[in-house]
Amino acid sequence: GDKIRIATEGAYAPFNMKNEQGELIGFDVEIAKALCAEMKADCTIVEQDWDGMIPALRGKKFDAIIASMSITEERLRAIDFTDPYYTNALAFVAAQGAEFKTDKASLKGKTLGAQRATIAGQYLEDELGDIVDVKLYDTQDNAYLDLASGRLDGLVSDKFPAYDWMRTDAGKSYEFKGDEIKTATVDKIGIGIRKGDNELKEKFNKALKAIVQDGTYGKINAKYFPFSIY
Amino acid sequence: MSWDWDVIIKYYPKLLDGALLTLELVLISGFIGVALAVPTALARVSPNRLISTLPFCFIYFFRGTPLLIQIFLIYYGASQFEAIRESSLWPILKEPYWCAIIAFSLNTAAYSAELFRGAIQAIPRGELEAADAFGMSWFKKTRRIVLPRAFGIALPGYGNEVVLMLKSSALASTITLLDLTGMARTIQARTYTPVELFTAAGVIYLVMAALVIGLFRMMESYFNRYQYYKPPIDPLGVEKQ
Amino acid sequence: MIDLHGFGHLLLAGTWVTVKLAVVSLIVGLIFGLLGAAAKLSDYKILRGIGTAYTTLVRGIPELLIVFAIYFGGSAIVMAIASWFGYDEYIEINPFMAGVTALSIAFGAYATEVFRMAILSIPKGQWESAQAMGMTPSKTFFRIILPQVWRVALPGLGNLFQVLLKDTALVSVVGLQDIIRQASTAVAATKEPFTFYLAAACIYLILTAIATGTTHWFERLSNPQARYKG
Amino acid sequence: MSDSSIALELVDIHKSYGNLEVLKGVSLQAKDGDVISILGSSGSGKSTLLRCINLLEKPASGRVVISGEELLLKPGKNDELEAANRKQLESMRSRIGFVFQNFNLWPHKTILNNIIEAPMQVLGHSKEQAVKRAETLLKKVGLYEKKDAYPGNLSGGQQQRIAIARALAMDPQVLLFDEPTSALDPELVNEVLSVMRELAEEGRTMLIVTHEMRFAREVSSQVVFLHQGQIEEIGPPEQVFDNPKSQRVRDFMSSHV
Amino acid sequence: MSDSSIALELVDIHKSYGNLEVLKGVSLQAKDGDVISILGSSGSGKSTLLRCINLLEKPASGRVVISGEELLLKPGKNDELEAANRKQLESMRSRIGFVFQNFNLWPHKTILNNIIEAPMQVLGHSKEQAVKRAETLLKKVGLYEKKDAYPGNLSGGQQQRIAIARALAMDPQVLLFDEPTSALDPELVNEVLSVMRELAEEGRTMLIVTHEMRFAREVSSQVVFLHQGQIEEIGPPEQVFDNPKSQRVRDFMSSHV
Ligand SMILES: Nc1ncnc2c1ncn2[C@@H]1O[C@H](COP(=O)(O)OP(=O)(O)OP(=O)(O)O)[C@@H](O)[C@H]1O
Ligand SMILES: Nc1ncnc2c1ncn2[C@@H]1O[C@H](COP(=O)(O)OP(=O)(O)OP(=O)(O)O)[C@@H](O)[C@H]1O
Ligand SMILES: [Mg+2]
Ligand SMILES: [Mg+2]
Repeated sequence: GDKIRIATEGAYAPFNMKNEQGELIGFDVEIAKALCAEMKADCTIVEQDWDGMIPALRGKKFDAIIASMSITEERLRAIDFTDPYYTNALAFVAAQGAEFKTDKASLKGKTLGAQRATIAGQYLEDELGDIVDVKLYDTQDNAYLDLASGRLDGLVSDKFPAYDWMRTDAGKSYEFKGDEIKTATVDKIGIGIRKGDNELKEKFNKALKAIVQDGTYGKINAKYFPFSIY
Repeated sequence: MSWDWDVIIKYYPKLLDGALLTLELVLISGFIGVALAVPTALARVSPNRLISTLPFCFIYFFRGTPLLIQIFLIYYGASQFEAIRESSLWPILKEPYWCAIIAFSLNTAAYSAELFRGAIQAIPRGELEAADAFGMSWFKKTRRIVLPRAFGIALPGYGNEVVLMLKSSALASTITLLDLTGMARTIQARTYTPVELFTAAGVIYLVMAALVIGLFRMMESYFNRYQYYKPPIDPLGVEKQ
Repeated sequence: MIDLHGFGHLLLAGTWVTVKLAVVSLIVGLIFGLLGAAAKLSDYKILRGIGTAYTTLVRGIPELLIVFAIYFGGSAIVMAIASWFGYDEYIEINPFMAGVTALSIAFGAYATEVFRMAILSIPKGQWESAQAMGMTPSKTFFRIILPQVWRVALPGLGNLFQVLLKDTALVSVVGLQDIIRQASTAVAATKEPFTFYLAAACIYLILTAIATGTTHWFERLSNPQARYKG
Repeated sequence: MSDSSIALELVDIHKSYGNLEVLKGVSLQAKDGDVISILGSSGSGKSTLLRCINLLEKPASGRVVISGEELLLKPGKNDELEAANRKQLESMRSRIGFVFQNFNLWPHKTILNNIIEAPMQVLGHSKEQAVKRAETLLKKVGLYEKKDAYPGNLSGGQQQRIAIARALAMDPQVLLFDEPTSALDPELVNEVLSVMRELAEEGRTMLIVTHEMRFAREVSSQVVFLHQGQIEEIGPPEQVFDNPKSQRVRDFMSSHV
Repeated sequence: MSDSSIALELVDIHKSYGNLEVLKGVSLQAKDGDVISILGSSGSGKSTLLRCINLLEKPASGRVVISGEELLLKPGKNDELEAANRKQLESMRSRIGFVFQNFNLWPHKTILNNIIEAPMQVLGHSKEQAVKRAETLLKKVGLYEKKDAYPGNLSGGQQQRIAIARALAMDPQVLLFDEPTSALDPELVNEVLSVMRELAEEGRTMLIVTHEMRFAREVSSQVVFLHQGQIEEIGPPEQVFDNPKSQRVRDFMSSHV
């Protein structure tokens, strides 16, 4: 079949990460493999640092990004996306048993954190910026650490990676608070494609539909989350 | 992609705020760093093993590990311990600002101490013997002969260190500080104009670095003027007639 | 000791990448540094101008930018040329070469300053006595001046090498997996930042021990008269 | 030269560099107002002896007494003696002027600053006082107009005169000169000679390493001849120059017509 | 001294440091086998003159001719002349030996390596050849046993002898000595003197800056007296020493009894 090179970051558990052998694993990777199987394409999955991701795609170092990349206006100016392959949701996270209500009145005066340059970070700044002390972190992991250090009362985070974190030792004494957060724009995750590469984009879209329909997607989803993220 | 000037114009004041914090961090830690580096370097060149070992370890450790990890351990690491969170140091260690100052100061102190050590050892022995022969105390000799002379030798290397520190101060953004880099990142997350903002920030960094480099050039030509001396307009020639 | 969850060998692989990059860039960078210092100390205004522009510009802009410019800029140029001849595939610039180029350009700019001062600190009589015997300027430099320059320059160069060792992390954006990159992917997978950052710090300390030992040995070598006994 | 108390006494100084034994027990006494010339062939240990007096070199054994005060020594590294009391060493050194064979001026300071440095820092003189004295001395050595130059801008003889002025600025009781006229022309040698006579008349004690026999003969009250790390001959100039007992000294003197 | 072609000719050399005019037109001729002593008070420009000959200082104007070959000069920066042809300058320099007033030995090389460096690098001698010659010279100056020491380990006089040996190792046709005996004792001065006589007999030309009148008188065929940047008097030693025309020279000589 065709040769397709797909890049992922390898540092965003449980979507893409590395195992002890240095192999790329995770939800994104399994989806990528399923898509390739569906397309009967000959795929290689390569690792690429996040900062160089878009330039390298444009520079033809690889042909597609499957790295839990949100479809944003800004990125659409540089690259194209396929249809979304999952949808993100936001949630509050705080220590189990902590006094933490998610209505605005109770949040007032608290220190909340989020990862910079994410939907969560924007939500915090836009919706709660006036009433809480906002701290933005380079990585989600650093935000977790500061939650543990007590500098933060809670954080707003992508729900799925937080769910994964809560299953580790470090995160086991934390929980979601309140309901999923409703944001103005829905955070859709798609496959990044070079602009103008419409043929590949269509192939991916067709394959995506197919694996959702034949249940492959559902099986992969169930391996990681007990709820649907599509 | 089109170039968006409006973003730069609109957010320039904020970027400058960030630049100000960057400068503040560099200046304060620069001063603390030198204040620590001088005694460290002097202790390091001591012939006495007991005195020279501790500074050696200090220099070794802080030069040997990445600043990123140092900041990380001071800010996130220390706070993982109950004992520290309960201690009287917590009000300081709690603040990202002070954690950045501590990490930068110790880091630059180690690098500068190594430079000063080299410079001190490069002073010709005879010049030090001359000071000894006059009965200058160790302290006077150090203050009047060793340090000024070593300073002249170390200046360009120290200029490097300040420029490097200016740039590595961007790591402050990893502990939530809104320095120039932190500010640029935060703004671009909102405006989707990374190229414009990082270029603008880059230009500010370049200007700051150029200022530092220029300042060091001036200091060099002042402190090392003995290498460039040309005799003055001969006042005696006039007198003689 | 610390449990690396089987990621130890990845850290070692990262170490090898870091060491290779650092050592090769050091050698090339030293050459740049010597050339830069020669230019800055030259009698010719143009050369001095070039030297000053090199050190000011390269020291002024972030190293990451240099890496980007060389890698993506370089491959864009190569591909533009290739597509002119009708070849449209991705042409990869060897990431290692790109990394070495970028790091040595940066290292050279800093080394220029160190060399310049060290050269200035050699008494004028040392040049004169060589020239008075009819030695060519280059023989004078390499046989008489340079051996004495090391002693003054080594502490400064040692510092720069330490910085270089850590700057290899910048090269992860072009797909090279250095120590820090490996450590952070391990952190992402295991959620144990302290374990891996401490491990990385230990590796750096070992490398530093080797580097410090080498510098000290070299410093002693360049000051032979201290060793002479009767 | 009124009273004749002992200004400087060296007892059995030994010194080695590695396996090379340079001084093999040198003893010497100088009274107030004494001018002792030290002669000897190149490499015989003259500079080393001078440097041992103010402990710029650490002797292997021996004693140094200045104006009745003994320099306190204790065993240090490599079987060498070192000062037991830093303060005492510093205070003694401040009373001993030293002119180095290779001058050792501070290249980063102007000529004037080279001279006022030690009086201000060690003796605590005020700046005006130090500058005034420095300017007098600069005029005396004929280099007043070079006061703002740096050592690198001076000729050899000019540097040597600055080195002498720098030592004199400390107004020391004991002066050690290591070939103070090697770079000077005969006229200047005469001037240095007359300065030294003045100093001797003020009762100061001087040890002078020199190769200029005429100079040694005219200025010294005693002449010492060093040979193979020991004093081969010592005596008033007339004796050592004109009527030496030792064969070695006789050979040496005969080479100087 | 068989033939008397002109080995070295200086024509109207001018040199200033900033506004200080050090040489105000010095002209001089030396034939093969000539030994010219240059006298003058400290700071009169003797070193500067010597350094102008092989362009260590760049003169403001003037011509230098060595064995009939003129050193090609072109105007450079600051109104100074510079070499028009680097290769020519280097080849000329390799034929001119120079002994510096402050020696300028290379501190990172052993004594032996200091001496063999230039013959190997400039003249292309083999190592054995260079070492053999160096060892002969070291024995001649009495420092063979120091051949593995470093300059920092030597006494002043020893360093000076190495500097002389280093210059001789190049076997140059013209030799410029800047106070070559300032740090030497009378015995060694005599030895240097006899070495110079040998060299003169081989037909080599020497310019010697010196303060030792006896030395100048014994070795020179011509004596030059520099004063305020000009030649005040020139002539055979008998004339300049015993019967100088100039009052200045008479004063100078009278200070040397
Ligand atoms: N680099 C310099 N910059 C400025 N002035 C200088 C420099 N070198 C020498 N001079 C001045 O030029 C004059 C002549 O110096 P030069 O070294 O030629 O004297 P000299 O005759 O060799 O004296 P001496 O016998 O003391 O060695 C002196 O007044 C000196 O101060
Ligand atoms: N740092 C050193 N290391 C080893 N040997 C040394 C050192 N300094 C001096 N020497 C040796 O010690 C001996 C005495 O040296 P010193 O400088 O005292 O001689 P000097 O009598 O002053 O001679 P000169 O008249 O040539 O100055 C010499 O043989 C010299 O080579
Ligand atoms: Mg001596
Ligand atoms: Mg001179």
